[in-house]
Amino acid sequence: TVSSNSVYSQTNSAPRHGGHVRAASTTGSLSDTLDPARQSMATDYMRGNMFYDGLVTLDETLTARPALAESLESTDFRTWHIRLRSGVYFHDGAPLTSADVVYSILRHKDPTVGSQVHYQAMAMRTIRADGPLGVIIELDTANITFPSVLGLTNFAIIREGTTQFDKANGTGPFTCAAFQPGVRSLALRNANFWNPGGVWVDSLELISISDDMARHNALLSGDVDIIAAVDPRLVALVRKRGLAVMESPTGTYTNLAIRQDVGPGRNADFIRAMKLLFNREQMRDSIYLGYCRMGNDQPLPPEHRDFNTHLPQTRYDPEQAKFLLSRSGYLNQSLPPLICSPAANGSVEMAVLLQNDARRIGLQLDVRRMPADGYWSQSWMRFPMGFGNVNPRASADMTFALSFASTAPWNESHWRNAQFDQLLVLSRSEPDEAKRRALYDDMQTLIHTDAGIAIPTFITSLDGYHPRIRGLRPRQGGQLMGYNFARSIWVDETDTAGGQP
Amino acid sequence: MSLLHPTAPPPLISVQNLSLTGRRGRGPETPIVTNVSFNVAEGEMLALIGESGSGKTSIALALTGYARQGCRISGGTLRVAGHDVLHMNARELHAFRGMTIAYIAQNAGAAFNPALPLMEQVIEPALVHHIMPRKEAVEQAIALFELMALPSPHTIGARYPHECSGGQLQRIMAAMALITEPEVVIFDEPTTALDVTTQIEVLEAFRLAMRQCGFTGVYVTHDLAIVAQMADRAVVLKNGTVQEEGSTGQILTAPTQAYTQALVAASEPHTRNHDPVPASAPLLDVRDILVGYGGITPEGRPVHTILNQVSLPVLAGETMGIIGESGCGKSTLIRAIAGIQPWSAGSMMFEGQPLAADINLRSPQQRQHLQLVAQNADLVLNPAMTVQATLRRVLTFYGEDASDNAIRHILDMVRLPAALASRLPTQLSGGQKQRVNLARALAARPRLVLCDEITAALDTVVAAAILDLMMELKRELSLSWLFVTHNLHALRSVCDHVAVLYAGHCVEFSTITALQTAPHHPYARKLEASVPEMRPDWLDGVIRQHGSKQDKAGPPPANGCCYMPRCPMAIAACTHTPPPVWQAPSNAFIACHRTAQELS
Amino acid sequence: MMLSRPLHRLLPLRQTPVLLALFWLLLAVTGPLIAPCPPGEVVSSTVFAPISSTHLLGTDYLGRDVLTRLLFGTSSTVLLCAVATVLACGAGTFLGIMAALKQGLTDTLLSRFMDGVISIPSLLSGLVAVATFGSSVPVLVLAMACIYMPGSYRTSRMLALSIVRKDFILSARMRGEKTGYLVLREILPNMTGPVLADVGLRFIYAVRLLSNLSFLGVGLQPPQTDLGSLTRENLLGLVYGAPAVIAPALTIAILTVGLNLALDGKGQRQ
Amino acid sequence: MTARLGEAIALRVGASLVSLVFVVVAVFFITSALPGDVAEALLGQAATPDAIAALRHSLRLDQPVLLRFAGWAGGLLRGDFGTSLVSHQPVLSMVHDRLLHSLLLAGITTLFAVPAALLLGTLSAIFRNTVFDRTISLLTLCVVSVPEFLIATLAVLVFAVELHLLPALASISDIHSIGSFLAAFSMPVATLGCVIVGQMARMTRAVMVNVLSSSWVEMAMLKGISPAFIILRHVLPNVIAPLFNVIALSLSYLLGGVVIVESVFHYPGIASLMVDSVASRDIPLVQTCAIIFCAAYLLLTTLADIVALCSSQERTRA
Ligand SMILES: Nc1ncnc2c1ncn2[C@@H]1O[C@H](COP(=O)(O)OP(=O)(O)OP(=O)(O)O)[C@@H](O)[C@H]1O
Ligand SMILES: Nc1ncnc2c1ncn2[C@@H]1O[C@H](COP(=O)(O)OP(=O)(O)OP(=O)(O)O)[C@@H](O)[C@H]1O
Ligand SMILES: [Mg+2]
Ligand SMILES: [Mg+2]
Repeated sequence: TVSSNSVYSQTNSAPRHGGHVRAASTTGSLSDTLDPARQSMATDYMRGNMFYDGLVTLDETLTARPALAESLESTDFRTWHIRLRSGVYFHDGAPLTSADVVYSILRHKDPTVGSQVHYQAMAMRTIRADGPLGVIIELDTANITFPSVLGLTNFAIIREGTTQFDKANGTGPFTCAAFQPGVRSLALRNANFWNPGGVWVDSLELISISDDMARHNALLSGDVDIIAAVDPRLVALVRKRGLAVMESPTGTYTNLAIRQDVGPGRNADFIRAMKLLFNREQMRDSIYLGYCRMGNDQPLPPEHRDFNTHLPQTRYDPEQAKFLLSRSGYLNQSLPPLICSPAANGSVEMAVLLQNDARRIGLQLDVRRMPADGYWSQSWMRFPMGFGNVNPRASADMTFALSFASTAPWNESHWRNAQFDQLLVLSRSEPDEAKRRALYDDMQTLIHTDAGIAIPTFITSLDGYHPRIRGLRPRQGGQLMGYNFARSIWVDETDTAGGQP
Repeated sequence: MSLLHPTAPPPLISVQNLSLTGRRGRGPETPIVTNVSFNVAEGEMLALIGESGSGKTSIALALTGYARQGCRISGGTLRVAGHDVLHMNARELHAFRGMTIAYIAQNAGAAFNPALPLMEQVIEPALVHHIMPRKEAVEQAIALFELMALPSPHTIGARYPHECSGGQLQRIMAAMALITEPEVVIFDEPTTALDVTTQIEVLEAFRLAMRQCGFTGVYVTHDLAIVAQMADRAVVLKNGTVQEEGSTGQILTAPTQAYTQALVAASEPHTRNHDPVPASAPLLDVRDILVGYGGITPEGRPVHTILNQVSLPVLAGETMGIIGESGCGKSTLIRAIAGIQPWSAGSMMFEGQPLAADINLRSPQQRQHLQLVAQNADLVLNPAMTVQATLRRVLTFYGEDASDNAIRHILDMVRLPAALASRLPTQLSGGQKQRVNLARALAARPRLVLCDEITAALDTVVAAAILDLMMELKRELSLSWLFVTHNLHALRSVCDHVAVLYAGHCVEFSTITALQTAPHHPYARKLEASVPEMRPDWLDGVIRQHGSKQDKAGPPPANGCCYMPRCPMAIAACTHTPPPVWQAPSNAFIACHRTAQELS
Repeated sequence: MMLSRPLHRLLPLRQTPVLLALFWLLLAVTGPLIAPCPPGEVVSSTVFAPISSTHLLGTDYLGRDVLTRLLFGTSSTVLLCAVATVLACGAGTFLGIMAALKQGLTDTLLSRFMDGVISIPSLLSGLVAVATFGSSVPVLVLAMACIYMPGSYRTSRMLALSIVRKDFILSARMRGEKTGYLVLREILPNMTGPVLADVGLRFIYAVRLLSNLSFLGVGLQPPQTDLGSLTRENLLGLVYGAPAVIAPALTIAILTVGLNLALDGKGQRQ
Repeated sequence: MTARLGEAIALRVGASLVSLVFVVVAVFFITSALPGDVAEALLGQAATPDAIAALRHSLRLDQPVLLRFAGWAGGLLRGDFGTSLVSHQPVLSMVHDRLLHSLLLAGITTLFAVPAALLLGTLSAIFRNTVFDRTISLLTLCVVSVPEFLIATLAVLVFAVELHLLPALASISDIHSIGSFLAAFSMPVATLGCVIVGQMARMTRAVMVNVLSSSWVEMAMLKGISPAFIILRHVLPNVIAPLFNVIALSLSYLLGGVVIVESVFHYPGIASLMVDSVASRDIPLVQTCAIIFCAAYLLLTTLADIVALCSSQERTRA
């Protein structure tokens, strides 16, 4: 269903400097922050990417590419030697040194900072400077995919000693001219940016409009040039009005997690039956109107380079589900409620469809919709059956390590599988690409068959923009070029069509 | 204005076949007035007489081209001073009203805007019709205030409506009507709510104004004695139709229609109370009661004393009358007895038991045996409850039989048809409401009924019927009544004993027979003289006798006789010594410094 | 008249507001029974489908039958909001009249308390109630009732203040009537008009609050739904003029406006 | 007499302060009772038990509720509203701009809505039970009953998306001229107006009908005074107090009740700040917003009551 991207991004003319762009993302609140450690929302990531750089950056296929780091090297995949780019300056004029990097990464280990990547940082045993432009990071265990970890937006590099974040002081392509949490941020092009081909527009205003209709209206009326998350239902309309929609196949998924340590999830038949009860085609067509890819109950999307192509697709099979349910004895039992929330994109709709399909085979499911705020801390992973929503991770390894390893903090189904854990350890020090892929295939198979996770679809991210905005390309990392659109876009002032295709 | 005919001048007001209809809420239209025709010649005063609800006010309003909310002028022609009232547009009507025709409303207290000073309202007609500049209008108003014998005419205009008495407001309203020198003035029962002494002052003021300004008038009233004083001709209305029309003399002395005859007959004073009351221990004994408003001074007296050392014994089976001018404290006394007005000194006994000042501390039996019938039946009946619901509640509350039959019986007692039982108060006439009110008191099977001016707002026929009823019930149920009024006729016809109140003091207490014979307290004499009579020359006589402008009284002396400032017979002692109470040969008790001979 | 009392008792049934309320109640009870499809069923692959013979009101944003959803939504909106409004206005009116009647300390304390409650934003109170006691229909109804009670209290207290001074209340008090009787039988019938108008307005607010709560995720649980949420979840359909958004909005309007007009009429007649 | 009035006003104001204290205490414990706290909200999906515990400790959330309340209330008495737990900025400075924006929006709306409502209400009271009255009544009811997000969205669709007359967003930062000011505010003000005018007009009508049927209005008409003059000169002084009450009730809604309008038009007001702060469990901020709403409400109603006291005082002056 992934149709060709809009013609506008394909017109190939050379990027030009200049122009003011206004972009609207979805979420925005008081907790918007300029502190890279605490960024957790799409808007935060986009803003962070405007002002800060990481040591590495992830490209369209989530491959780590050097950024502030010129090179990352390791022989045992435990001790990593990082060489920093020289001639990089912070917005306040100070040069980038290894002390800044050490400070930036060590911060995440301090729990009072409230870092989103505290867990990942704890896996780094030591971080120390090695000369003014050298940094050595020693990990607890070997990890061949460690560079992708550093590609996480949260690991952006800040000036040593920064504790106040009312202004952003990074090395990024834009300087921060204004920042009002929950309202807007204004970025001006950084004239001293180290990468001359890395930024084009003069200024960029980022606002967040959480009301769906209002965000679309802002684009349609020309109040903003770019919006994130076009609703599938409005794609046709947006295109009809001469605006473009970019489709990015991302690994974002909304999943049902059935806990395997309590309740019906202890029964494998029950889990299997629930997976079979997902009418994936229908979910694809009615929730996402085709703007998604079918999921196969394992966390890697079809276009992922480590995707297991041999696994048979789970399909909607109510008869088999009914059989399994009656065999497990849960068909006529009262089940724990199905927890969902607007916080987990599409979960309420999925729950409703699942409930209806369950009703048809005589299974009574209670759907309990939770408020969006507090969902992740209060409901997620706390109930026997509940929906979650996972953004694409930087690598397959990270996905497995954070969400499926027995000790993983976000092991939603509380799945314990020794074989899987062993495969994970093996894969982390396997330098051979092909062998590692084989290990990954096995791990995906284990998740597909054993874990209490049903992943019906991978969501295609849709972003709308005015055709005079050029340079947008889909990336697997997330909406609006993996939240990093600010560096690529440029304004084609010659396009005066103003919405007329 | 109109062509003057050499022989018969055309009437200034000409009403032909006037019909008015009204509609309550979403109900059907019902006729209020049908086919009314009459003429008024220039300079003439026409009286509209009739029972309450017969459409007098509606006709009067129609003369100004106005119909109340929900009402409509449905037919006929109206010509007033050359204007075709029913065919004027809004602008012409505004110019017509207040300028050519002025209206003096029935209830002056409600007809003034409470938020504006009186002077503003009085000169308003002159200003909106651009008759004179503001300064001149104020001067004119002050002149009219003087004409109306208002106290301190130069400053009274700065007061707000609530700062003036009803009689004063009525006169100020007249000034407001006259300020534009209109050709026609309509008086809608201007003195009904006033006591007799004030009534004389107001009537006198009207007289003067009529002489000076020479307008044509329509005078609405149900008091025939006043008609005799004020009007040249009269129209009698009943149920919205004209019963009779003629000169005042003819209507009052030789009425041809049955209804008019009844009206005239009912206004003749006659005694209803025939049987003397056997002497017994008093049923209610009020002793030295002291009532006031406001806080309590350090000496333990209220700031504003209303009732001062009043004592009243009410015997079982008798009717005790209380008379006095407006504001003398009649209602306050009744309220104190009823237990809703605390008193600061004195005591009361009822049926041999002490009566607590607070109704909540009284025994249920005392509450049941002492019933109040208040002055304004409109306010005392719950507008949302039907007659039978009201009565049934009283019956069930006191544990009596509350069947339909019992209710019918009680309605029968007050001579109301049983069909009325399911009506709401708004669907009843004034007289009917007052009877329901009475019925409610009777439903409690009381021993003593307190009546606060229950006939004041009723026309003579209905009032007479209520008085008859009271006496009948007194005989049948051996009830006692405490009857408050300012109508001396009514008092004479029903009471056994009479107390005359003035400014919170009981100035005279006598039997009804003693009331017929001298001597009397000067105030009682004045009251007597103020009761209007049917003689056409009565008013002139009274004015001549008293001299005009009576309301010049200053405040009463702190320690002397309360009536001193107005007393024509005051002596030096009156200013500093409280008057002694002595018993006259007629057995009346009188509080005065003068002797019996001097007062005779 | 007196003899035909049983008939008389049936008389209120002929009044427009009662008839209207009965109609909506009937619809509320039978709606889910006559709905053409199950409420969660996806019946079409087109979302925001226009009116057609198979789907009388088209389909919603997931391709479900709008008529079905509308019948279910009307049912719960009418029932929940009616109960909440009746509770709120019942308690508020009673307390308001009582405060006016008793005056003094009772009045002051009650009024200040109600002022405090009223000034806490209603969404916050709703959130908290549901978060603390869990999301169930009784909790929702009670929360809505508590949120709207102070408003009703204020209105009825103001109305009652002028009535309690009237002489007929005095005469009932002189008889020694209890507070309950005074409030319910003597005072209340004299302010039915304005009180009913107030009830109508509060009903509108309740409908609105219910949809806002649903939007925040603390309202009715799927597949139950209410009219406000139906409008909101299909809002995107507005650009296509889809019946999915117009139908519930219209239903709200017809429901609340009709009821209010009828109640107004009732008030005017008094 | 004025001393008595002063006493009554002082009593009324004191009573309002009591309500305010009640609300402050209630809101604190209400928000504390909400499941989750700011630490969990901050960490979101990334929360691990030890990270939460450490963050909680650093924000002093592990202290007992009463202690925290005492600390916060103590600061309040010293005029310190505290620091936001989320942004670590003084709450007052965070609220300041948002409050000004909200007041601006509320002010402009008041400027248009109150006269419109009074006019509509008065006209339908004058022409009561006519076709005009019924039409106004129907219209106001419709406007009140249609959810405001629908009205706002429809307005945006028509005026911004289709006609390109007005901007879809009311962004404060884009306002540079009178023209852009008018353009930015017209739709939010109109939407808010729809919500409050309907109700205000209905209540105004009720108040007016009451006064217009009094006999002194009838008398004024019989004096030949034109209806407009009667309304202005005679009726207005008598309805000031109840009308003020009507207006106060509606205006208090303009601060706290406009979340939807703020979010549809992306207008940075205080209502959305409050909702946000509840979502992130930023208790000092929630508290401050609640105090502001409550104070605004109490201020308005107390003012209304004082107006009523004064005007009734005028009438009972003897
Ligand atoms: N809107 C209305 N619809 C129907 N009948 C009405 C309406 N308004 C008044 N009436 C009736 O019209 C009749 C005439 O009223 P009007 O006030 O003219 O009487 P009145 O003779 O002045 O009585 P009163 O002596 O009590 O002043 C009364 O019976 C009254 O009940
Ligand atoms: N609540 C009150 N506070 C202060 N003064 C009052 C109050 N009620 C009545 N008064 C005054 O007490 C006096 C006596 O009033 P009361 O009602 O007893 O007079 P009344 O003799 O019944 O007069 P009317 O014939 O007008 O009914 C009047 O001067 C009145 O102004
Ligand atoms: Mg009359
Ligand atoms: Mg009296």
